[in-house]
Amino acid sequence: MNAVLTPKDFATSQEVRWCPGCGDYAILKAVQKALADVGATPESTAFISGIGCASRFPYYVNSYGFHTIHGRAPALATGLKLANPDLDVWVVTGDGDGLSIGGNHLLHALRRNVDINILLFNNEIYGLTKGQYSPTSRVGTRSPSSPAGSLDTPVSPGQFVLGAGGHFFARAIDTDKAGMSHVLEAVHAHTGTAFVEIFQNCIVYNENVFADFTDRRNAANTQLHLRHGEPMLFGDGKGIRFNPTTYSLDVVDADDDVLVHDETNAVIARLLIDLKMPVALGILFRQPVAGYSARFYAEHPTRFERTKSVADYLAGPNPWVVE
Amino acid sequence: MNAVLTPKDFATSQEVRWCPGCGDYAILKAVQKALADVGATPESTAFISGIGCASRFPYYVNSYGFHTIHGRAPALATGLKLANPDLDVWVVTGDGDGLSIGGNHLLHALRRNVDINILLFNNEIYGLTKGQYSPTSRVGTRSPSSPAGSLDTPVSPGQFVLGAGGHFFARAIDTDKAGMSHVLEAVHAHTGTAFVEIFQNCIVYNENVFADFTDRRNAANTQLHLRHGEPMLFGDGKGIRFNPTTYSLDVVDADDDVLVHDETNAVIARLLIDLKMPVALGILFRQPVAGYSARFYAEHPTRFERTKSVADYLAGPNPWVVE
Amino acid sequence: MSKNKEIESVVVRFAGDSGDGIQLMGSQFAVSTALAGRDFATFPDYPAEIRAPTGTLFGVSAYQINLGEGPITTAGDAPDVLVAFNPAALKVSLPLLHPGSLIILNNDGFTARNLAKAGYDTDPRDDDSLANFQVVSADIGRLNLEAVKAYGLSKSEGDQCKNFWTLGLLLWMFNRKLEPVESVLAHKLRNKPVLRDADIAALRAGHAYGETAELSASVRRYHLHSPDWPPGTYRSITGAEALALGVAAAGELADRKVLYASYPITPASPLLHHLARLGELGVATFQAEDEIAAVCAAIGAAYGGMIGVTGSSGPGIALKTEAIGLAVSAELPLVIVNWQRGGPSTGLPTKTEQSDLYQAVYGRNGDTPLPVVAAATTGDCFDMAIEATRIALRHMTPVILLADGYLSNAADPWRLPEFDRYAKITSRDLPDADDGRPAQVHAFDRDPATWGRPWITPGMPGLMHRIGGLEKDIATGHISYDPANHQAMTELRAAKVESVADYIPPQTIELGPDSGDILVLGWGSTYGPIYQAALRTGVSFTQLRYINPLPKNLASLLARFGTVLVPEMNNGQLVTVLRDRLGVDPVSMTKVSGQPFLIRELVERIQALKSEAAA
Amino acid sequence: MSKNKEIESVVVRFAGDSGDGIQLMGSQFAVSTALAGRDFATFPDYPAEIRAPTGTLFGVSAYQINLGEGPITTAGDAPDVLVAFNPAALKVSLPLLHPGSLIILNNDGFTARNLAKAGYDTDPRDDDSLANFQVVSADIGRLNLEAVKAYGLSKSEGDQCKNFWTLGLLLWMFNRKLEPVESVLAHKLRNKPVLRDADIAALRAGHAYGETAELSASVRRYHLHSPDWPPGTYRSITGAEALALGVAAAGELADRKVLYASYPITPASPLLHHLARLGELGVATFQAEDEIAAVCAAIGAAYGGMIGVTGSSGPGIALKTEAIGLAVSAELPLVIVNWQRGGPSTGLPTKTEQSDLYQAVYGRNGDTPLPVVAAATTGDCFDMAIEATRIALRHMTPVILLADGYLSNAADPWRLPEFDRYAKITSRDLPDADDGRPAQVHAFDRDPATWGRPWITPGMPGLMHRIGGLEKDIATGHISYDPANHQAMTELRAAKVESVADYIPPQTIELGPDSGDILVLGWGSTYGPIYQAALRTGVSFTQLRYINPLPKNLASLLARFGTVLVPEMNNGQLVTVLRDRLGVDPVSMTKVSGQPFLIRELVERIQALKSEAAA
Ligand SMILES: Cc1ncc(C[n+]2csc(CCOP(=O)(O)OP(=O)(O)O)c2C)c(N)n1
Ligand SMILES: Cc1ncc(C[n+]2csc(CCOP(=O)(O)OP(=O)(O)O)c2C)c(N)n1
Ligand code: SF4
Ligand code: SF4
Ligand SMILES: [Mg+2]
Ligand SMILES: [Mg+2]
Repeated sequence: MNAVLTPKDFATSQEVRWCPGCGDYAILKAVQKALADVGATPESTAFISGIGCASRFPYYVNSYGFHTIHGRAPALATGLKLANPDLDVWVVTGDGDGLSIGGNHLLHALRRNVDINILLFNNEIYGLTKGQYSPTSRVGTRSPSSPAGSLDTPVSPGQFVLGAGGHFFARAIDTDKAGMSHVLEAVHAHTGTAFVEIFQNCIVYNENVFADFTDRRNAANTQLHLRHGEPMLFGDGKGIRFNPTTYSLDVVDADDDVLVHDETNAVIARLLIDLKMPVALGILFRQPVAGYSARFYAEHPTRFERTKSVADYLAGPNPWVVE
Repeated sequence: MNAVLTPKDFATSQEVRWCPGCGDYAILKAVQKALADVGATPESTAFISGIGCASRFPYYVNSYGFHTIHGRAPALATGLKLANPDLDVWVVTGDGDGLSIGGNHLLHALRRNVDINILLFNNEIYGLTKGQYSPTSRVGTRSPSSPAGSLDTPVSPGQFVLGAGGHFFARAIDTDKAGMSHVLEAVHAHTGTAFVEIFQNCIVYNENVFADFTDRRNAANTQLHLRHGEPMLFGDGKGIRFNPTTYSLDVVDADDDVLVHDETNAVIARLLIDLKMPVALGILFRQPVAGYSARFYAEHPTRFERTKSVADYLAGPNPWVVE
Repeated sequence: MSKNKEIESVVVRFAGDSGDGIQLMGSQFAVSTALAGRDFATFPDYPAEIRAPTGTLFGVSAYQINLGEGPITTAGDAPDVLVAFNPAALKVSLPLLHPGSLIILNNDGFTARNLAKAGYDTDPRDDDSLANFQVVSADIGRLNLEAVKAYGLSKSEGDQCKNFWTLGLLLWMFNRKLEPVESVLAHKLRNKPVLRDADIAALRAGHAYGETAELSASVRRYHLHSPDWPPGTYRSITGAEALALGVAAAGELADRKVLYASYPITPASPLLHHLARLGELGVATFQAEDEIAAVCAAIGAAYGGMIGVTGSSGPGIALKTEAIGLAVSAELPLVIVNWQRGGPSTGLPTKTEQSDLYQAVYGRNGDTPLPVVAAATTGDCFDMAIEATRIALRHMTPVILLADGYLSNAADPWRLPEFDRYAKITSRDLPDADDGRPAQVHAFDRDPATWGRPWITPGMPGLMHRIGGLEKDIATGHISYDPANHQAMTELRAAKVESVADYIPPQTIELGPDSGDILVLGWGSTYGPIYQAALRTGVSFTQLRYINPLPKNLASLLARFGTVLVPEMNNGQLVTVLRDRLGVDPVSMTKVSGQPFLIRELVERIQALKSEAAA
Repeated sequence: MSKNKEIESVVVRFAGDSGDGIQLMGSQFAVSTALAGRDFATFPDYPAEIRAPTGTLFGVSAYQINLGEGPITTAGDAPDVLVAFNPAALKVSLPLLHPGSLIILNNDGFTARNLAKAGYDTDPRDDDSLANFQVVSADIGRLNLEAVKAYGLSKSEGDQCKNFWTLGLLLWMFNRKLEPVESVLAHKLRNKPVLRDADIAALRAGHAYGETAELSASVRRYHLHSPDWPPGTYRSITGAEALALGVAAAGELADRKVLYASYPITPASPLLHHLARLGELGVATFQAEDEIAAVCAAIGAAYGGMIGVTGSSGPGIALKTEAIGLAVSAELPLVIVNWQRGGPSTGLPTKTEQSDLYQAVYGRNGDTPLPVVAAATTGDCFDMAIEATRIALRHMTPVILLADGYLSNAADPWRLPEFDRYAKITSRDLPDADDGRPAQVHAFDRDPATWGRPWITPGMPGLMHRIGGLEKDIATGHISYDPANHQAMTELRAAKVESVADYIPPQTIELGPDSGDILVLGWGSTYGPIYQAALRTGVSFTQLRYINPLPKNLASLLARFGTVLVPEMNNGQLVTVLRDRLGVDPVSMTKVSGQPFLIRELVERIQALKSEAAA
């Protein structure tokens, strides 16, 4: 823990290779700032990524970094975390890397609750391969591989995470500095798998796909910033209420009894995930429980310390001696 | 449609190779009966499986059958269904085949809503490989690969299915004839992906793991059989009620206002999935919407009929002629 | 002017930032060249980044085209004309040029910032570093903006037109009409009229700039003869386009629908993109969640009676190998296209290589042989797609078709084939369901000549049967653990692949005498440079299209030469196959730089062998 | 009695239903044999089904053991004594026997139903189908139930004891003490006292049955000499047990913890099961969601400084190949164990084969070479696990260790190695973080002798760097698309694997003269039968443990023989490697039946070669 580090200390000499104007730049800045703010150190931090524009991330952070193969970062990060539970292990992935080819590893990292921080840059497109639709692309997305519009119903990252048994789901917008740092600090503090969906603007292949709620000019009415224990208010005098007859969330006037955000409530979290307008941001769901890599050692009698030598084991149960 | 077929018409000459007393036998009988009951025909039915004891299933059904590779049945079935949307395509998988190695394909079959029927035989163990714990095994399961008890939090098939955007989730007990046929007929009638979790008893490696609620002697108090539009009653005079302050389901006396099962309600469905005692059985969630393979053709201008010849395409936009 | 004596041709290279529209300009120049009836070959060479930061060396995007009388089979070793939009583009391209070449520079790109980014301390236009070249530097940026200012575009929008301004200048140099390009533009941008008009204005301005004598003094204009091509209709085509049409053609020849199931990956994605537009030809595409799902969906489609095709590049093919083994075991037809790229691992995604041959021939668990074929040219991608499908259906086996990143992107003129002359594609006749034999036996009643089994598909009455990846009885098709049966099935699978050799054409000599001192044996996309090198050195040349099994006459053909040289864009993988299968030991020439062979490199090596032979 | 002249040994085969406890009985007999100080080799041969339906032919589970004076290196070709619990067991085993062998039958298994299931029209005990054999049929079922009735077990529970009744009888035949087996039982069943006492009662009853003269007339008892083994402590060990200890030993020798990440698959699972119990030796195990996750977790662990090991069989290894390529590119140490089984695809999961050699040596995309080693015997699994790890750490590369289903399950006596004599396992020294060079350069500062880079792991101050699967600059380790650099890196990766040859032992002759007419060259688990065949035919024999790279002296060694015979349990895969690497063309002998070679088969082939040589 080294409080004097600044965001600059987490920058590398490498030239950043994203398209000019890509949302990834803002995310990079926010992460570097958060690392400094939480007092992380480069040597005890590792960024593991798959393949994609998002996955270029590790090259630009002064820490240990591994740009692995497509979709496998959570599995590799699990092994790294088991090898060295003291590391801060961050996984950076994209909507294709994480939810298309990598879905199975995300599922199992989440249900095991491995102590890693997963940042999914969701731009609803395959950027690096030049713009095909992705598993989060909306129905009807026209792309080189879906010239007539895509058929597939997109997967909801939030519903997927909770369905997989995840204990932490948060959301932030690439360029929203405050929202990003609020979420990233919570991620760093969380035990177990923390998962963040970051709405990231791909200006080349999917420009402004999130503009309806990310546009600053109308943010107050389109964004619901959640804070645990605080009422769900947004816009001028609007709020969210649970409707027990329809089992859904209604937008109501602030004075009607508005829901107070309880981030441990999975029922409400799932309704918030599906809320179309306003879009729920911040920590939608959080239930800290002991993580897998911690338990892996804690629950093992010798914590895998070498307390005996192979020499003691060679003979087995029934040896015999020949003179 | 051929109403005169009997369960026997769906049996093959192949010697069934499961362990004596395995729950799979009962499931096989129930499926053969259901096929006859719904008027399926062997030639227009295909069973696709992965690898595992459960996945031996296709050899024993007189229909088209493909025993593929571990975890990949949903992907292969998707291709088959696209090739011939008129087929009844059934996927038979296990908790390991489907939720361990095959999790990603299940996820995407479900979110695409491919018109296939997925039967997951959940015995909470890897049977064919001699009894290692599986992704549905409870924490602390002792097995050859977890002699001190497994650490991993199990995945909940139901939560996974809904989290993946599935539109149909049902449950049945291998030996419960009535429950099985009720569910299987609904599965056959459903458009889109129908997913059934079948509690299957592996007498060799995980005997009686479900006994606490499958035991007939106490079934009335341990099983909640759901019927759309009917109140959630079980045992003698007990029922289920939604508690809007805790957002959970309470067991109450039948006379207190008991929930009426609405199979289209995802909020309640998720609470029912987590209900420990009684265990919710039958169709927990159903929302019929047009399936992927149907839309694949319906939404394509030529339905992929060959309306032109390659000869018409050879020249491209800018041909030139050499005399 | 090209230094090469035999051929009247010119090599032009466009280079700039990824954002400068280099690839578009290049391909438009190729279209114009095609419509002018000149032979040509192109080589798009772009960075892995989508839009690498402007002005950087690694961000340079280039498009090279070799045009003239022909036969032209490569994009050329050394540019005669270089168009460089900024210092980085100049710096990266300079080593390729030979003295005397013409360099056209965009002055407005030579800002202090860009010079610094390219690592130039002094402006190369001012020092003598360009002394050996003929340099024309124009204020392309400024002139272009003037040309388009009428259209009220933003500065950056207007700037986007400068590739057309430059194209106009080039078209003037090559005495080209503007109409064809203009009509292409008019169609492409029909929904963006303002941009269309601006681009056309820029194009005309660039052309006028040349015309109005300001250049004609310094720059010579090229009067290229048109090649004496066999009569026919021609088009410009990339390997990806040709392979897409070939897949559709295979479907038509087999009278079956096609499912192309794939997961995007460089450089395989263009095939998916092209096929996604061929629905009218009975081709459906499915973008799967990963490569494993893609190959499995293709197998499922094949099981259902469609022609199942999947495609990827090395890393994706690696993921497919388990499922490919299933298709071998289940005896189902399947075509797997591998657009090879630089390896290992993620390697060099946008660079070309031939290093997946081991994977194709040997890369599976178990004794799991399958046929492997390779496309030699962009046009050949059409025919080899048909051939691969023909083999898959005839023998009921997966077939791997090897192509590569070069073929995927490069464009060449292509004489349209007489499609009506292509033979239909068939598989073993279906059995009579009522002949009393069990369906399981029907399903595995193989043709002893091809070992292909009847392609019985779900939905057919009376023929219900079960298949899978466990070993099965050679006669009944039921699961069998019998040792002798496993031996027999292993031999059957080997015999099936060997039987393909009975149906493929014998290996023929492409160039040169059919016996002698030196034969150059290539495979895949090295056809172009080897052809030229052989032409210039007078040695014999043959290109392998069928790699497993090898053509039956290959051994005797090789035996007629003193030395066999095998150039490959890998570390010697075909040589392994030849040693293994034929017991020969050819001379290996390898290049693993992510770049195609230069004609020069091959000529030098062949000359060296010649002198050895002479000595 | 064994027909073989050289060796005083007896082959016993137990056969019955999967539910009869055959494997347990066999392994207990092996333990007793071991404790009696006799040499032996075993071969468990069980069906793919967990508990196949009783009485069926495919459901027969068998356990064969060859015991005696030794050297015994196989479970024997033909049983001298067969114990058959039912008609199916008899029918399946009969073809293996030679005339005069002793057959012990359980009358109670010969019900009409079982006879029918086995396809016997008449009871073989009544017709003359067993005429050539010495048959002892006892009411084992009934006698056993009497013996255990005191313990109030259910009929089916009581029946479960009959394998111990039979074991008792066998122990009597071989003059064995009961105590050792009883104490094993006492320990195994300490929590099930009733069952324990019942089993022991059955054991004693079977022994008494032999004793009480009812048999001694008809059955000869075996007095086997004990082998003259080198002094030392011995144990019975399977390949899976030995490999597990080897992995733990490698960790201890490298002074690092080990993570074994795997996904269950036959026949690899036993390694996972054994390692899961070695936590005290610094070994952790991780059961991943699939093989891809397993290899990636192992790579992650290696990246983190643990010894990363993963294991599977062919289909699972296929799924791992993409990630293995990443480890090659990232230059990380990794050990991949492949327990080969019958292929292709799911193939014959419980049968043994060597058909994944192509996959190991050539089965990756890109030019992606890696070292491949193979274990020859059960005990050798211990040493080769250490060797594989040693190579992985020294050269910073993934290493594939080939074993197979036979080795995984078979048990042999093993002389405990002097572990304190084993050399420590090391990797390149770590750099000084403060020597001014950038960490990225430190990370790729390779040892020119081994091309191993320093194993810098996250957590080390001042050495932060980035790695990945894209091609990297040979000096700085940064991403590089430079053509010349890719060429250099490709050559470096090849040179690294070649450099392994500088550290491995030269190939030596196991048996026979070190030059002559015939050399038999084997690899992997064929050691046992080849050893015997060579012994009996007097030809020379050598077994390859290092397959890629090959030992430097192999070429010259092979050159000293007129003919080299290469027997393999595949379709000739090592022969391909030898042709490729050495340009030699040995005689290939293949067997792909899922069964190990019989000594007889090898002897016949060698004799044939000899007469050819003589002729
Ligand atoms: C095994 C494999 N399959 C496919 C690819 C090609 N590929 C690279 S990145 C990518 C998808 C990128 O999309 P996403 O994860 O959303 O990242 P983005 O580029 O949008 O940030 C694909 C398909 C690959 N590199 N490896
Ligand atoms: C690629 C691959 N990995 C692993 C295996 C080994 N394997 C076969 S079945 C199985 C798991 C079976 O468990 P489950 O799906 O629950 O089926 P069950 O046997 O319990 O019915 C495994 C790990 C395999 N056959 N192929
Ligand atoms: S393609 Fe899109 S996601 Fe990728 S770098 Fe460019 S803008 Fe960013
Ligand atoms: S192992 Fe279990 S699941 Fe498999 S067949 Fe036997 S009882 Fe059924
Ligand atoms: Mg994306
Ligand atoms: Mg299971």
